[in-house]
Amino acid sequence: MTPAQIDGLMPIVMLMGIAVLLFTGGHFVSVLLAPKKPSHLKSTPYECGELPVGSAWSAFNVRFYVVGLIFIIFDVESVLMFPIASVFRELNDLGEGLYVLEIFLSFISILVMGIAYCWKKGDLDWVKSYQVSLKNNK
Amino acid sequence: MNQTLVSYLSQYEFYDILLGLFGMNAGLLAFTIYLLFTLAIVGLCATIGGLGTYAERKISADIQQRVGPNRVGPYGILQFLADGVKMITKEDVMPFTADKFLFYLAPMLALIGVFATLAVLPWSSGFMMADLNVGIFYLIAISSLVGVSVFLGGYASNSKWSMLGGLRGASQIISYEIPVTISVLSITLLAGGMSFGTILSHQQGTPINWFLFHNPFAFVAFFVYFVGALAETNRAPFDLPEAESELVSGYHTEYTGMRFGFFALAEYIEVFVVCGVGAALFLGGGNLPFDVSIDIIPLQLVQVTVFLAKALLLYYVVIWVRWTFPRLRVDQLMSICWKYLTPIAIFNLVGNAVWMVMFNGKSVADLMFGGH
Amino acid sequence: MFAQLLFLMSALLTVGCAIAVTVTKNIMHSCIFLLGSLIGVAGLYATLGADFVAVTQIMVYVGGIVILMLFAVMLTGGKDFVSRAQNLLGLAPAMGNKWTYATGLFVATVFLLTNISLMMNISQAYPAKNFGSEFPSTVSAIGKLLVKEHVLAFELSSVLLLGALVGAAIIARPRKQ
Amino acid sequence: MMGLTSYLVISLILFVTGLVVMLSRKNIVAILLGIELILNAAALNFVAYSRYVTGNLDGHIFSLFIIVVAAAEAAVGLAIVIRFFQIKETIHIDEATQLRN
Repeated sequence: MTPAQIDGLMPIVMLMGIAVLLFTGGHFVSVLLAPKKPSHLKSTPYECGELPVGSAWSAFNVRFYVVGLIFIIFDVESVLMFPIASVFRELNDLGEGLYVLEIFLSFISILVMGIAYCWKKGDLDWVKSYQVSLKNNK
Repeated sequence: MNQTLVSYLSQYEFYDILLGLFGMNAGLLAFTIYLLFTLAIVGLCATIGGLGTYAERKISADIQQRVGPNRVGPYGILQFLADGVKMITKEDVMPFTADKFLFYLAPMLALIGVFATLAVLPWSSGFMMADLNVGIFYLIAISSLVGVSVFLGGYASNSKWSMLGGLRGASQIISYEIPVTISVLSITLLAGGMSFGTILSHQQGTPINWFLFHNPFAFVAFFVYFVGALAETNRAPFDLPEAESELVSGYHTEYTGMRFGFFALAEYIEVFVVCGVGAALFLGGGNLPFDVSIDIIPLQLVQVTVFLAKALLLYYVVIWVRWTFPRLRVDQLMSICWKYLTPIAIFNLVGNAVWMVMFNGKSVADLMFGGH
Repeated sequence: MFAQLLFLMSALLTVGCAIAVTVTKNIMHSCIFLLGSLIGVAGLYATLGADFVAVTQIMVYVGGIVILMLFAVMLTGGKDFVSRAQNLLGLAPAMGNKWTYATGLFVATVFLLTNISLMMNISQAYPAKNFGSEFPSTVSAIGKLLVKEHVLAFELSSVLLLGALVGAAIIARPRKQ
Repeated sequence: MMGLTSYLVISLILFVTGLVVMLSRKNIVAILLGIELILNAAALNFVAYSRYVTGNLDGHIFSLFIIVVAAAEAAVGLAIVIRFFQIKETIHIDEATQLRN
């Protein structure tokens, strides 16, 4: 990008600024207009009328992390594939399509090996609940 | 960057007149033009988002043979304004156990992430605010802020329903980002570039030139994209993060008044954005079905109309799907993403790459009718 | 003009959020400030003309690493977010006694002086006016570099990611007992 | 204002804050957070030098791979943290005293 082209990023910054202004502005108007009658019971966390027991911030199942893990690896691989995909047509017109296809396919095949492994090991199954027993693990 | 709004407008005569008015200060003029257009687009998208809520209720009423909102304005069309006023005047309740900083921040992050995607949306061949080199890639990247905001919204409330909804929502949004990204990758491969200008320039002319009909793999990629986009915007049948029957209201259970309104606004605008991106990537965007050699402003407005028509058609399908299909279970949700959509998307990507090499980048129509 | 403004905003976001990461006691807030800092770095990349790297930064960090960190914080028993013990003047979480701080201060001063002298040299050699060469389109250039010169690194990175996926899945997967 | 030096100063501040986070925290996730800051400082330096000194795109490629490696590092590092928590029920770094249990 040339310095002149950086000016083209102006709308992005503006839109982000508008989002912040809209949020603060709406909040300000709401503070002015809305009634304010706080009570202790009103500001308890909603649990269908029962008083909540304990905090919601407790340890969760590790399945969520495994999903995030598979996601981030795929995310990074797709990031690396984007520039190759953008030049694919150009290089194909130059007659180097087969060479780029080889690189592309070997890259994807390694990616597929990763998902095949996780599939086989059951990381993609949600229901097969992992019985995490902390006491037994010690 | 191929082209910006200002560089597009600078080919017209009135640009020079405006430049004279601004004392030859091109930077100030660019700032003014961008500011006007961003405000216009935010206004337009907020209206579309607001009308989206109205359309949702009206269409659902139609499907379920009810009447739907019909009191405010003609046919109840001003219902969304009434809803907005109601939300502003509602009391702001925050759980005393909540993480106050993150509780404020979460809706703002959602709003920032969604608004920032509007900058690259291709309204027409000329009216693109910024036709970045990395256009579609940027759009996917910045919209992942919504995932963070969903998680934070659930976390900060410190309520069990919210926490479960937030965790579910975040894991669903990030999971379905993969099939969407790989489908978009297929289109990048076919177009030979990530900017919307490049993608649209390959789809000019009759609908047979759309990427939807480029080859069988691209045809399937569209459906993978559409299903993934439904899930990424938490729309039914993938609305598990806010499943009313199990999680009360999911990650925004504790949100009231204005902050809830901003979450809803962000969600409805995001649905419009993914529909617009689907229209631009697969359905030819604002391209007109006949050859347009003269480039005048009214023709651009016609293109904007065509783009909006395609995007809103997809928007209608999204709402239609919502009121037709039952909600999925969590295990079905995950297995659909990782065992069906992602392998199909990867297969499509490989198929597209092989197709490009085998037929030298020609589409089915080119092969049949001998075009190009 | 806008480039300077963008630089200033990104730099303030980066530095401010980075300092906030160090002084925040709540680990969840630290993660969010890290997010702000990373977005600021993406803005800095944009001012350097590296549009692809900037978007990659947002995609991988904001969409991936930060969410993974938030998950990890939640999974490691969300209660102990706030570190209470051993604060530095009640401002920032810290550990060690006064000798640790004295040694650290000394090392930091030496480090800072060395760096300042280095940077003075660099700023004389490469004045601020020098914009270097311009890259009209980094994406296609990076794509060509990745399939030509850096093809080995490209393929090896996929092996690295496969290894990371398999290894991390084995480690994180709960044992059946 | 925008010169090589200013980028280097920002990168230095990022590096130092990352180092401080790494050294002063006892929470393992926070230590990983510091590592991310340090990696970002390095990547920023690469891109800045590529713009002002070498004039080619090799610096971009370097920072791209730094980001890739950072992602892999975070994935494995956080997996270890979670496993550690499952065994010890804490993520205090001082508890990590054994190579095997």
